[in-house]
Amino acid sequence: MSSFEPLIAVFSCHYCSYAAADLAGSSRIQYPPNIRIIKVPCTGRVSANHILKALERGADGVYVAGCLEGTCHFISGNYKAQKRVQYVKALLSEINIEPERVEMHFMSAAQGSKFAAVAAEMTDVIKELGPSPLNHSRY
Amino acid sequence: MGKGVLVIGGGIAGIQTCLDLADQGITVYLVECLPCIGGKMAQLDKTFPTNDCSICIMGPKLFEVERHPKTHLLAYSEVEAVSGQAGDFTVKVRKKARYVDEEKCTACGLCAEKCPVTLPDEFNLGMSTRSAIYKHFPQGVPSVYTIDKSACRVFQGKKCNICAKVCEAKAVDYEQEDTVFDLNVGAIIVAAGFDVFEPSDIKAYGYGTIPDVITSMEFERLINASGPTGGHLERPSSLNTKTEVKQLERRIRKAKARVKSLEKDGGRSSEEIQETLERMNERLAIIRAREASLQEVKEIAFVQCVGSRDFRYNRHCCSFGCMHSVKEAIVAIEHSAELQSTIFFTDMRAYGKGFHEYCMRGASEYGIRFVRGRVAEIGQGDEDRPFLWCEDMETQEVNKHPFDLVILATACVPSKGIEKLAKMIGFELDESGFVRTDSNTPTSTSANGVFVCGCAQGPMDIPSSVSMASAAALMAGRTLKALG
Amino acid sequence: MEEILTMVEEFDRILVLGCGGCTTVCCAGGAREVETLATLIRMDRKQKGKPVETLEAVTELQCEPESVKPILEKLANQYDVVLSMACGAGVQTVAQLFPNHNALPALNTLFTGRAEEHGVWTENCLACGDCVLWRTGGICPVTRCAKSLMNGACGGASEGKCEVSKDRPCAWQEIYHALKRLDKLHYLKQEPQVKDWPVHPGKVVREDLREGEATRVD
Amino acid sequence: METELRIGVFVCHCGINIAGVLNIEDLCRYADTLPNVAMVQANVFTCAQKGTSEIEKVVKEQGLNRVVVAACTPRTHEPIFRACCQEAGINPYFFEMVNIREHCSWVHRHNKVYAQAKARDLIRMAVARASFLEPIGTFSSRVEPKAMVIGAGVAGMTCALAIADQGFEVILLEKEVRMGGLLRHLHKIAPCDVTASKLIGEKVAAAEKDDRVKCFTSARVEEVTGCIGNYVVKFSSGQESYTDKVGVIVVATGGVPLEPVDLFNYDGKRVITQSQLEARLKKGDIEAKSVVMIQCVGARIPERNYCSRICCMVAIKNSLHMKKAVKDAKVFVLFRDIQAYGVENEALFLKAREEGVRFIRYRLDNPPVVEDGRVRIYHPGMGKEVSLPADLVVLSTPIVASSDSEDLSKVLKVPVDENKFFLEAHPKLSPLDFATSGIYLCGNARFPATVREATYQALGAASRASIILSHDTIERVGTVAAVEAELCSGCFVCVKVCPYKVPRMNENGKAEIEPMQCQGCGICVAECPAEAIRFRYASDEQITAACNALHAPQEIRSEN
Repeated sequence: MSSFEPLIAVFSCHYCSYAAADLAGSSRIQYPPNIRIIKVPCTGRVSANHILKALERGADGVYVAGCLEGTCHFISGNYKAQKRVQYVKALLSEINIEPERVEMHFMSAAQGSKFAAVAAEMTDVIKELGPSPLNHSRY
Repeated sequence: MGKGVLVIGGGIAGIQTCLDLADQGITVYLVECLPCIGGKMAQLDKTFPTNDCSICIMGPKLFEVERHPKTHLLAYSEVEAVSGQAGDFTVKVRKKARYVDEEKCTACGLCAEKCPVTLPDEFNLGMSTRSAIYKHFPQGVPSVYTIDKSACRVFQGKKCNICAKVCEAKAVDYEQEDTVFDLNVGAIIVAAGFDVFEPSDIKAYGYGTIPDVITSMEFERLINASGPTGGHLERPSSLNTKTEVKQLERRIRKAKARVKSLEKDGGRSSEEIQETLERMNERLAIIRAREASLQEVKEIAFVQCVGSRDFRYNRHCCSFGCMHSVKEAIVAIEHSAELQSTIFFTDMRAYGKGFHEYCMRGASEYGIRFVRGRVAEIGQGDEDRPFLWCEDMETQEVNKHPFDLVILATACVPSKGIEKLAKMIGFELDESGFVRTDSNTPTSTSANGVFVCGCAQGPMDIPSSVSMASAAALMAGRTLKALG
Repeated sequence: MEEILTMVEEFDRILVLGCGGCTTVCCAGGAREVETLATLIRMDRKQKGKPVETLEAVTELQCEPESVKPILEKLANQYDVVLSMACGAGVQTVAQLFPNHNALPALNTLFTGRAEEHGVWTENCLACGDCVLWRTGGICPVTRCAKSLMNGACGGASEGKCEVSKDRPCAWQEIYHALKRLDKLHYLKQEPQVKDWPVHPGKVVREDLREGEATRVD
Repeated sequence: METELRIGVFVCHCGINIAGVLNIEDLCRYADTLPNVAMVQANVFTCAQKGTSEIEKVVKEQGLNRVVVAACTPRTHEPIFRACCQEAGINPYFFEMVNIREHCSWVHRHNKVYAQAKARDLIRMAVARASFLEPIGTFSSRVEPKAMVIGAGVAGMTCALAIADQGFEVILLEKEVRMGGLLRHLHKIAPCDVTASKLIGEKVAAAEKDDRVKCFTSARVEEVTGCIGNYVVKFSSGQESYTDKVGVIVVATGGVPLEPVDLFNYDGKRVITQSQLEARLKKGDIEAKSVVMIQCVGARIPERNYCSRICCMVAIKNSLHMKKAVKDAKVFVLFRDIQAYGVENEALFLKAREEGVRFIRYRLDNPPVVEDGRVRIYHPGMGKEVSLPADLVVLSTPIVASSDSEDLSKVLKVPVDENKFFLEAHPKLSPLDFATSGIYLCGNARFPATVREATYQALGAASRASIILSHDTIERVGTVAAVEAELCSGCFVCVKVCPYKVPRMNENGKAEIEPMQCQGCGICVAECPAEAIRFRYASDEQITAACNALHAPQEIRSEN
């Protein structure tokens, strides 16, 4: 299965993690091309259904990248997102899908290298877990 | 309130005061002598203490100045004469000819590619070259090309016209003339900024003779993505070696081609060309060897107060030198992790918001070494790497420190055009050559209806310039209301 | 979740029916939760290689037949089973109205609760049918006292906390403080009262509201 | 409502930044196959004038009603393309940008095959999202031509007088019983040696005389609601309390010198602070022969990690006055780094040394020791410890945020930094604005500042405020959430969950969101159990469409 290239959906907030992705870009920090960024005004905008929908439509992993604790442009959006990610992890384990497929990450607009590191780390984690059980049909 | 306000100088101060006035519904004429607005801040790579990329945070403002309905951007223009008094000034402005029609030019850059002339690029402080038809800097506003009359072959009587032929938009027009016109304004704001002190006067520092001793502005261009090396940090000496290799290779190719053509048509005497060819090849081999032995920049030194706090040159402090060097040290280490930066300073002046914490982080996270002491002399050691003599005032030892690169934090001196402006408009300068103001009315000059903001009034950092620019906008608006 | 999955195992076309009333207010059965449940079921079945078709709808009030009828009729033959995310009353309304489709409960209805804060609901009323809150300073001993004593504390509390668990305040001590605050302490001195527990299942009839003529009461 | 969807996709070379890694023609061919795409075009620099005018021309010619640009980061370039769509005659929010530079070509240079596949996915997701874009208009509301300035120190008063001069009414609040702030206690102001009380006296008189400025002393702000253009402020002055509507608010609450409790055994008699020295200089009863000043007392230390900017200059000024007040007095200044920045300050620093003030450097890890009648310090020049005679020891303490700055920050819902100074929108380019529009700041409330800096910051804040006040209406973009009444079951979730407390329950039990106040974060939209809140800027349909387009069914992921 070494040729398995996971598809990972990322919910990035406009003010912090999207800016961190830009900084990773402008500093030319290379990271695996498995992530697909969906921009939202704030990670607080991401609901449990969005994460589930992404998994159902073919993502092998999903992570929500919000601002560092206490620096969210909208004060508490990132905490809300963290809670919803925990809720989705609980739901996933109930239908025996590995909860590690969904993760919450925090980074500031200045942490380009952290954005790249998280992208690489998540790619490895999902590679470890193999394709999502929902996508068996494709392999 | 029909009349508008004239703003002289298109740096960050000029831009902010222009936008504040325009947003209040007042017509503003912004005059900038260079082809594009942006001033010194546009030449910076990053800004302290947030490490934002300078042109990224400034870009939107440049666009706004050009697009705002109430602003008239007069780039590549100069103020020639000013008459009248507060509430009713008549200003003669000369808009220098760009020999390119600003409406038609789409800044596609084809002309610059094809132009045969190459000369040092002022924006990159001479470390890279540009052509006779050029754009001041990639993100510059107005985004149009300009022909440098002194360098263009057409104006030296030669038949060239390549750029006119290549230009799809037919924007090039050699017959264009300077236009001179009068503006009637109610108030004037001087935002002429500052100049960087020319450190070659200080013989002891060897600037100009030792290639690896550069000013902090030059370093900003070296690490900038749109700079001469595309952001890759290299010692100027290795840069020169590389360009020398390229030039030699080009000359050798040309010589070989001539030798071939000579042999082809009847083998006339090509011996002396043969000799120059051998000599050039030997020279090339030597330089290639030197190029191979060049290594990456490992040790950088920052020398503070170069030409400032110094009786022989400028008594005043440049206000931002310390912070500028700490930022450059941090950005350099971000470029290549194993790099070591050392700052030689007298007083670490980190007095602004977040500044001290920024320096502490520089020391703890980035391992910047701070040595308190005035650098006495800079010389060239083995493999012509620069070294500097300095007395460490903490330990009283005087010793020699070798470095790969030495960066001089040069003084902030009044811009050269300020005397001319002062005579023309009639405001006084203080003994250091900056615009004289009173601390109760910090933006009012001695001339009624004429205001000042930014470094034209004295060395200051960007937040102070921006705040003072808004203040000057208010005072100008008030003059218009009262007298305009 | 396990329970629900086994419940709907044999069905291929499921209507997940939310309710816009109480279960939406307590974030258990609104349009969002319907979508979540439907997605989870689809994902689970897809894993098991038995894909399923899900329909999602929300009634205004599932305990009110008039609000349920139009929706179910509109989707008449597009589903084999109704998985209702209403309270028990809602599920039974659907079951009665449409006997040939079984109505499966997606939620375990716990209690009529009170929202202490966003996301925290506590049981405060057991619908015991004989309210004593007027004499207990607004604190219900039936639900808040572990033994539902009606006439005073059992004495097992320590530092104001019930012997049952540390973080549960003793209802009667709270009632004492409340009455002291309202200076109605004399209520405690009244002779003990017996609770008139109602007969379940209760039924309430308001003749004045019902259709048809009024039954003559002479 | 809308005729058939016609999406235009513009793929940018961005010189070699994108084209160097990605095959632009392949992206264009692929984009052409996507649903609802009417036209695809590539150009070398989409953001240059040539690119935008090209988009305008094509949108008009081909009758496009959605635009997707695949280029660089929307954070800097979205406004440019939005304006271009507006000029082309379509709603600026019928525009979707996908970043194939910073998020693709620049970071996946080494495996071009996957970078190309990723770019195709990103474009497909953008086109899918574009099909669900909704028009967003702007709405305007009236601006109350009145300002409120909180704090009547030199900054607050200068700002209030400046705004009044522009012709607007000003409400000036001062916490203390009398106006004037710190300057009331100071003796002289460097560098032009104006007596502080005269300077501030003039301003107080002007403020009281100017009928456009309404001054309230011992005042406190109780509650602030509303938003830019019409803030409703409840404040009390003494016993009475008032409610008033203002268009803008300026925070000029200043700061206070730190009381150096148990530092260098401070006793307020023989070991005093600079402000106490100024009070004595003002009264003229000073006769200490030998004075030792100590800088950075309680500043530039881990707990208070900032330099308070002005205490060096205050010390230098006072040392000069000491020299004048007491004949051949000996004055020592023990410093770590003298912050005499700029032209005037450096000149004054020079003058002090010429007058014989002795400056001795000390290190943080080896501070001077204050004893009875003398101060012991390690003198780096001499390499040994010296003891200086000290009839008087003066401690230069930093300006710290006033104690109630945190409460005011809660009332105004504006942030403070770790040292409790108010946090401006951008430290470099908008130092006088708050992130919340319509509220401005100046003077020590932002960060310690000299009188000259406080003055031009105050004038600057007045200018920023006049921008709003000079227009009688203000435009707001409609990227906000809105409740659909018929779906709402009145469950109060949005009211509880909104970080800005914007949603309200209206009289018929349905939630309502005031468009002017909503910040557009979308937290309530994702929390509402009835999914009753519409958010045109990032609607559920758009996000779901992006998820659906994550992976194209017919394209097998593992081809490499």
